[in-house]
Amino acid sequence: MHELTWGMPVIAYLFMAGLGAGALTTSASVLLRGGQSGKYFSIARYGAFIAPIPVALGSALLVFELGSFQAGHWFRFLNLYTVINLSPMSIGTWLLTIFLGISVLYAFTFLSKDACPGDKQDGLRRLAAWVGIPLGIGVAIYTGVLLGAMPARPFWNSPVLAMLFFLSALSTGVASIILVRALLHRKHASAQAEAHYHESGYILSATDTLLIGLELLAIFLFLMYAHLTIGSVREAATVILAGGELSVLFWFWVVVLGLLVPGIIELAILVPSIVYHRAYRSHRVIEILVPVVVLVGGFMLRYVVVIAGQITHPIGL
Amino acid sequence: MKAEAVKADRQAGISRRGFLGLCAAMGTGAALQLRSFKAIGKNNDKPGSWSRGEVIPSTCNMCVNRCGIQCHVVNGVLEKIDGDYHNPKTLGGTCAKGQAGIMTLYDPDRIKYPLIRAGARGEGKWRRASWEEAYEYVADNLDKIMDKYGPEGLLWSSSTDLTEIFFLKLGVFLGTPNFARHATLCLASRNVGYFGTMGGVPDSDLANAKYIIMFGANRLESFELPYNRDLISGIENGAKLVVVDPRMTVTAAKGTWVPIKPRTDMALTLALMHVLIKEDLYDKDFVDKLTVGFDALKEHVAQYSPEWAEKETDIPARTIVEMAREMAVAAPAVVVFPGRRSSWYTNDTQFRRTLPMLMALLGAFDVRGGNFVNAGKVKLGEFDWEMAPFDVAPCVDGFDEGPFPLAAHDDGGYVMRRDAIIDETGKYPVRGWMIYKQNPLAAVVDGNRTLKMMEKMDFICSIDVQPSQTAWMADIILPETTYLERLDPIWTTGGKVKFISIRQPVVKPQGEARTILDIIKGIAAAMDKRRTFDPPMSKVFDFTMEDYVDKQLAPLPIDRKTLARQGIWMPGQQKWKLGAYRRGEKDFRTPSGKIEFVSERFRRNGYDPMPVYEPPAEEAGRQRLVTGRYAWFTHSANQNNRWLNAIHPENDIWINPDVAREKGIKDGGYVMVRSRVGKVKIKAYVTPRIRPDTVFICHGFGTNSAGQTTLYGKGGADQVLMESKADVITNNQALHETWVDITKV
Amino acid sequence: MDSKRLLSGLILVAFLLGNAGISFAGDIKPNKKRGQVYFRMVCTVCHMQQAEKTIPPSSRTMKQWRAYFKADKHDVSGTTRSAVSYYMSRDYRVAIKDSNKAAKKFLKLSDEQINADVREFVIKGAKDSDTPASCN
Amino acid sequence: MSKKLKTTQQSRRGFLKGVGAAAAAVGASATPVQAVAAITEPKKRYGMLIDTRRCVGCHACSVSCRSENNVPEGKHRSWVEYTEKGTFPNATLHFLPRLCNQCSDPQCVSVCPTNATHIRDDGIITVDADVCIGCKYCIHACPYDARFLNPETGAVDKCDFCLDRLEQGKEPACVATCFNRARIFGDLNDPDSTISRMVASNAVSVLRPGMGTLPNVFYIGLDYADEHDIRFPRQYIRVTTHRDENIRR
Repeated sequence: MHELTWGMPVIAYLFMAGLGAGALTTSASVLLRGGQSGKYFSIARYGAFIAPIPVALGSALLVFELGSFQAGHWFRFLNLYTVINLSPMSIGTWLLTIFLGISVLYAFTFLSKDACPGDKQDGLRRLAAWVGIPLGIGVAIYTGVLLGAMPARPFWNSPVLAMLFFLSALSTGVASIILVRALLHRKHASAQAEAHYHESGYILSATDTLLIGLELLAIFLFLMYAHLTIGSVREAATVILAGGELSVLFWFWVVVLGLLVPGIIELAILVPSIVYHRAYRSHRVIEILVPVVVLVGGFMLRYVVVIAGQITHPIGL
Repeated sequence: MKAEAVKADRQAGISRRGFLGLCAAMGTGAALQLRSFKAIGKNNDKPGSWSRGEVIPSTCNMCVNRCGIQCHVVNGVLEKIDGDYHNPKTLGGTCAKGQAGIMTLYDPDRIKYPLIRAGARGEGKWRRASWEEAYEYVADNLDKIMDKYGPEGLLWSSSTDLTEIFFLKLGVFLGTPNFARHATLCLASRNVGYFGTMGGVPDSDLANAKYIIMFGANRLESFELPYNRDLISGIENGAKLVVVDPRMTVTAAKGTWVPIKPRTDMALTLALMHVLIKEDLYDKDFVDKLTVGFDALKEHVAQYSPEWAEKETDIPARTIVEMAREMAVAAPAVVVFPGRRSSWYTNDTQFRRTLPMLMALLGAFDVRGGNFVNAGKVKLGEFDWEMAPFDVAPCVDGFDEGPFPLAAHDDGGYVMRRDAIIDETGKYPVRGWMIYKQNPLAAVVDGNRTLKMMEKMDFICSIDVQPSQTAWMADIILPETTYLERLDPIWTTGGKVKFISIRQPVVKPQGEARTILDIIKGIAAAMDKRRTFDPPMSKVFDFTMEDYVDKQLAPLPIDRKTLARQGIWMPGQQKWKLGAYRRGEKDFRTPSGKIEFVSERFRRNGYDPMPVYEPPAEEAGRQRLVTGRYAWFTHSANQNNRWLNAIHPENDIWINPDVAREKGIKDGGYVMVRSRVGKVKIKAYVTPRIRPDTVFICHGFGTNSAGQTTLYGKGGADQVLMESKADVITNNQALHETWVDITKV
Repeated sequence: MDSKRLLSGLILVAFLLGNAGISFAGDIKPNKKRGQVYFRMVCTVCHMQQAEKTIPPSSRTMKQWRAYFKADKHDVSGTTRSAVSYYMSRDYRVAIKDSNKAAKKFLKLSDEQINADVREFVIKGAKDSDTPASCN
Repeated sequence: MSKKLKTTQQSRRGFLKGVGAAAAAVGASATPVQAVAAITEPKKRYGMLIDTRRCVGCHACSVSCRSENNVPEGKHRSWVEYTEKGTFPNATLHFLPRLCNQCSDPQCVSVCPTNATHIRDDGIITVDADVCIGCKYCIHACPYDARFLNPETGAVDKCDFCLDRLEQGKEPACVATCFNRARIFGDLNDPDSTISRMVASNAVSVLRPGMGTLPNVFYIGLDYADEHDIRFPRQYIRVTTHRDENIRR
């Protein structure tokens, strides 16, 4: 058995990097696809401010977790920048570094209080957004590739994992925007601003619901493949199936609490809008509760996956 | 040439790294290309850090077999021990224990200064003393006891080793008759059994044998390297190894395991002889020429049929017959392995007698692939000791006078002696105990009773390197040097090859540890101040170890310095070949000069002249406790060695799965093991490698010494459970005569 | 022929009686340990030096040793003193006392005592005894 | 397995011979020294053959390795696993000495983000402790649990066939100390070496061939069971790794 060489810092990092990448991707997409109109600009702004913080924190955690750092070689992690190779971690390092730069730049463009579409930062902002989207996607996906690249880890060794992490990253990114937005929301004086708020809330909720659905699909595919195949992967998957060590964590925390509960709640609120074309209105409590649950679910997903990968092994000699 | 290449390569590596940095700046496009560079690899792998300074040959002492080692010392620190390639025993290898010698040397638990007890016995409160104070303390106490009870009020315990002689001589010169040595804790019954039948214990040509039968001998876990290597080679060369043992040891795993019911081994050997004789498979020529009493044996074993043995031993009659036939086919290249630690059952000596008998029937002696008498040793010079007083009192228990006429009386016997001391049934009281290189508290059956004997003692002195169980209960601990810090007497040995080897200091002693000779000198000088001896004690020990070694080497064409340089020396001519007994050039050291199926010596002393089988007592619902060791532990000596302890930090009790299921015991769960004399809490190891009626505990755990920080609090002690039973002919303690109850905790 | 045999027989009987007389004369209690020390320190050492061969007690049977002591013939070849008892005598001990610690130590003991001690030791250590003894 | 290896060897050597002169010129820009060295001296590929029939599970190798390489307590470069199977009285016990397999296609190397882990010319995979950042990625990538983080250096550590000894012409510590001669060490590219002859003349196998790592540590007499199989026993199986107990489930 391996020791659990990747512990909480790594799990937290995977979650936070995904969150940040998701937030930036969402923000930039919203900005480029409609933020210009001003309606969704605030969403883009929230996302832009959120994005660099968890990524920077997560990266710092990662550095603290490094063996060299713990042994007192504080700056040895800079060796990462002397090399570039096909190791997912090397790619990830560069991606992350550039991402951090871009996301800070991107956030900077939103910094002034009266930032609005078409101000003098607009060109830079749009450029950063264009660069930020692929970077965000890259950072979100690479965390899955990082784990999925190794046959020695049958639980991780699945292409679906990268997709799952990507979807979860976007989902948690969106959720973080919803949460921050709901927390910082003050009741608008004008009815139009209030309507704008709810309209943009609809976009976020709809996106989140869609992502949750896709996540469920990815999990289904992940388990399906694991179950249909034979050998190491199948045996490894049993840790999250009924009776496995992590089954409760996985099914309750990740699937039910992190996906089904928020999915159903959001769906329940969305259905009137979609089917009857009623104006979307969400309650503030729900706008806080749902993203919190999604974030918890996203964290637990990383937790279960990272732990499961480390306690399972290829079978046979 | 090579160094240059490495250097150039390193430079290449550095320049390449600069190159890589450049590429990094160029972006990911270069990544694919760079992958191919990685395969070339860097070479800055600290070349040459394996320049292990000085290499000093010496002799290992992690167990008693004294392999040749080479010690790599850098700046006075021992960095690595390798096997000595020139030593015929090791041929460059050592076992795990030999490798871990460094950790015994640098053990943080080692005693580095003389310690005098400050609290109650066993409380663990010590105060550091100077050596002068320690010598005075020891001498004071010895003097007091000798005043009150005479020198016979002292008990002198030690185990066989090169330096034991100095410790023994101190006892001899003080005039105590009470020695308790290693033999009756180990192999006395085998020695006497073999001696009574063929005048000595033969060696075994395992490498060339076709059939090897071992009764409980666990050669692959209790090492003597040449045997180990030969046995494995023998198996590779096609020998069939049959191991008769109630548990599946590593040795049994490498051969055919015959899970015999404990204490019925004699039934098996008798039945094998029965088949050999009945089916006319024995070696008639050998039996005619070199044995006596065959007709009596034939008549005697007629009653022991395989069918009868099946009931006794649990081995199918068919298997017994097959074993006998296979042996007969392989004969004379059959090794009937004598075994070593034969402290098993109360009938052990008689059982051991059947082994050379079986061997004789197969004609498997003095022949390639069979048993043989080894090359003998290199003759060393004798040290010229002063004359010791000879008019000493008889032993406290009368061991040398009657009860065990066939035993080696100089070695004494623990079980009987302990009873005499505790119950005051001896001829006189014994109140002082000097212990060197022995751990009686762990080594002797019924540890609680040994503790009782300690309570009787006014004074206990332990000379040890670590706070062993016994040292922990002593009044004073004198720190001895380990084998890596001292010069020892020359050791001489003979297997197929005879040679001598030297044990010399490779590093400076840790702390204030002193060699045993220095310690003895100190005590002797302090004794001289208190009493008059003839000759004075300090005169007796007025020499250095170098003098002693020089005396030993005097008749040999080699001096100490040369030997120290080369580690071993062997005579150019190894006069040894097989066949001397068969050609009648040599006699067996028995009264008849032959292998004796019927022993007059035994008859004369009231024992059965031929081994007579008695069925063992049964205790339904209980298990018989057997003990033994793992390959990386020596007795109770190095369980506290951190490297060795790491392999197996806690011992456990082997329980058959059926028994475990019945008693609701889970693998890895704790159980309480109770015998008539003690109880032990220990982890369960549920395994099919042991008989349902037997449990096994690895010896040497469950220490009471908190000074052994690595070991303390781990595992359970087997000796606490064992009842005080001993072999009836030699008083060799019987370790496997205890029945235990196991319950889930 | 007959007379010769008779003569040797008579001598033998005489020796027997003589030895017995000596043995039983002073009610000597043989000390095996002392015998062992003397044997090893005196007999063995000399044998090793002179003949480079040891004479372990276990090389003969008890009967042979008894006969040997009775015969009191040390050496048939005639290079050394012929009587076994000489080597246990005080004269001999005095002769070697400077070079031999055992001889010096046991200087005061009677010839008969040492003789009995050694005899006891070799017989107890003979080949067919219970505990055959070697030289060292 | 061995067949496949042989073809790769031949092709490599053929390549070296054929392109030799050209390589000296072309390859000079990147690594002139190595290219020349490779041509003048045939490339070595060190490997080990472990004859489990001769192994008695005595742990001499484990302790020798610990002593030679200052392996921290609780970590293992080399260890021995006991595999126990069957029911009384038909039980068996097998021994499996383990170490880094020095794979020809190692994933630990391909996942290393700093190139601290690399394959040397002689096929030995080493970790450059000054470069390694201790990210532990390679620990996960290794299918053989052969790597660990050395808390003293902060770098990942593993068996390197006792490189320091090799450079002084000595066998690795585990090989030297194995008194039963269960381990054979040598150059797999030299057809006359003991190991090449043994590999050619015995039924050998490698650990986890399905991982595609092409190990250079070969075994004779491997048993199929492994510690991770315990969860799905078709019969009684117990594997004792003799590694730290607290990391075992």
